[in-house]
Amino acid sequence: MNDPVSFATEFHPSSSPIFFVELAILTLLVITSIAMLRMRRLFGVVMLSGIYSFLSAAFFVALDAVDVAFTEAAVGAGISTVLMLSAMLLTARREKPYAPGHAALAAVVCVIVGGALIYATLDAPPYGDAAAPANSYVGQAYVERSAVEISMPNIVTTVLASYRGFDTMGEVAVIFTAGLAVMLLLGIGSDRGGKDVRDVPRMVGREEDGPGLGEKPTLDDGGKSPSPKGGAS
Amino acid sequence: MDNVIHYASLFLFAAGSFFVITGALGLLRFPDFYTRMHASGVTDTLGADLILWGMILQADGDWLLIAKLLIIMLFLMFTSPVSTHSIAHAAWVGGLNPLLGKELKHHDIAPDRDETKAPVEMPGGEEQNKGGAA
Amino acid sequence: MVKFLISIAGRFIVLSLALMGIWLLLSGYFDKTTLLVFGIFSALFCAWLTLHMGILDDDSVPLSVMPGIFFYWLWLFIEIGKSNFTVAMKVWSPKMSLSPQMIRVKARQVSDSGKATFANSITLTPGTVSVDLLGEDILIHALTEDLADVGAIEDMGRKVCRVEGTRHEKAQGKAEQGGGT
Amino acid sequence: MIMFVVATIAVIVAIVIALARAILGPSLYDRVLAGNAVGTKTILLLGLMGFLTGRPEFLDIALLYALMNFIATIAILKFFAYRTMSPQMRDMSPRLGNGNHDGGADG
Repeated sequence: MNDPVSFATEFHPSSSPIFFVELAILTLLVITSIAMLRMRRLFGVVMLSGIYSFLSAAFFVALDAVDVAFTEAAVGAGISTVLMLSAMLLTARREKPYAPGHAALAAVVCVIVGGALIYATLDAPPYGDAAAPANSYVGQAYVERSAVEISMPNIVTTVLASYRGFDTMGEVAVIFTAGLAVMLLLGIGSDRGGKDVRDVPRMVGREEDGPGLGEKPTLDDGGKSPSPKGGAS
Repeated sequence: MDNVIHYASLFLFAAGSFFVITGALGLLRFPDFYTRMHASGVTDTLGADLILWGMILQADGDWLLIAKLLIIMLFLMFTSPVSTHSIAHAAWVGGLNPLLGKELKHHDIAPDRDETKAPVEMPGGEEQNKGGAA
Repeated sequence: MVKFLISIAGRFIVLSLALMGIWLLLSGYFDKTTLLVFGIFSALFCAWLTLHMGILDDDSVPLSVMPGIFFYWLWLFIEIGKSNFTVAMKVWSPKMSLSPQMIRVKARQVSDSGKATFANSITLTPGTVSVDLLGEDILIHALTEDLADVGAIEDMGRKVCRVEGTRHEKAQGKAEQGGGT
Repeated sequence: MIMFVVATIAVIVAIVIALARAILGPSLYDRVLAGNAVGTKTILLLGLMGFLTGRPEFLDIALLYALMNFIATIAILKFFAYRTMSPQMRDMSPRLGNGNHDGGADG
């Protein structure tokens, strides 16, 4: 932190255009998340969270973390949108009104955790510091030796697939199992699964907490729904 | 020659920026979903293409880069109409009625669905009163 | 030569080569033997999968429309530019004199990919979006009355038919029959 | 450099406007449209950012974005058109929704 050469300013002078891009994206992220918080319609929230992951992946690219951005784009914008929509098929389309007491508690928890995280970043080495632990010990060895030892041009690939090969294999096995389990639970690709999904929610009829597919066909619910979001706005 | 390329890409970037902003503004200004769809098409086609062409001119003959930009352009060319069509189609079969004619009147022409079957919530409306709050 | 190219084996070879080319372009490594072998393997594997799934037909590897479609795209680019100006003017004009229309146009293309090309071309030109395709009818939402020009859209349809016509001769006749409407 | 800056500003402004449309709604389809538009503009933004930082090799990720944007949009609309992610539920046609979905003259 007290390094005389501040790498952060060297890499990211605040006059550089990319700095303003980062600032703009961060502002948009804040706006999006506030909008997500205020929205009661779950579909809108899913849509906004898709937008949120697109923007945050762009932010990762601005921070030179391209591999993280790849993951965020594929998982955040692609898969998780689909998964959340699938989940919405089974549950309600609208958020339940929350009790104010819980909100206060949640706010306290958020403030404490957020404060702790911000406090933790104070100890982190400045952005792009060559003397930071991440860049000096094992990391440096990977950078120096992977080209010779593995002869693959991409260092991330060599670390994941070779140096940490067993680790990765375990991860892949876990994720594969989880994916299989999700497919079994959702019944994707089976005839029965689809029918079950439709039949169960039909038993329930209430509008706010009833599952989406089981909602009563109230015709004039359109513009003037007396739903929880009225109270929130 | 370098100058020509420079000014050409400057022009392409300016024009592309103009069309991107135009598309976004149309998305905000136009009165209903179906008309907004057209505005979004302006960004997807001309705006994106002009900016991508500008980038190609700026790529300094790095042909791998040019190839990637061309692939992105081609991909947008193929996917954007498909996404636009499927949004429009979903809205149409979901019963969202367009505003038609000079007076922008509602026309109840969207296909009827069997209302007794599989009731779901309204695809449209609902958050009419939400606009002011957000 | 042409006959071979539109046979299954020809499609398989062309698809593998195309996939390999895309692999090379996106990776940008030409001298790493290991990577090249993996690339060739994955290209061949994907081509085999296509064959195995039974979708290695003329819709997925549309070789028969190949020369013509590029000229069509060139023409389409110009059309897109023109109609973009119309829509952009509508956006910036303070009064926004819109008069949206829903119109129906006949899609006389024979193949599914031909119909899709036509419908996508309609959507790509701003101001018109294909909303629904029922049998041979394409339902189009147009932004203004000027843009809802059935004649111009059917002209586009005839162009698609012509591109497609290299393999479906009867598309020509069909297109000319309905040309007057 | 200046042209990249101009184009980047334009794209960011466009994202802001599209985000406003996504928040305002009013119908679900407007949100999907806005989300799709934000996706397209993010692709452009990524390309521009690559040129701004002088490392345009990162265009790969813009390519991936184009793919993801398309897939996400199609998945969402499949959800609306058929109310399901699996084709077996296709016969459950959704009820005609018919609220007041015009957004007013200037949204």
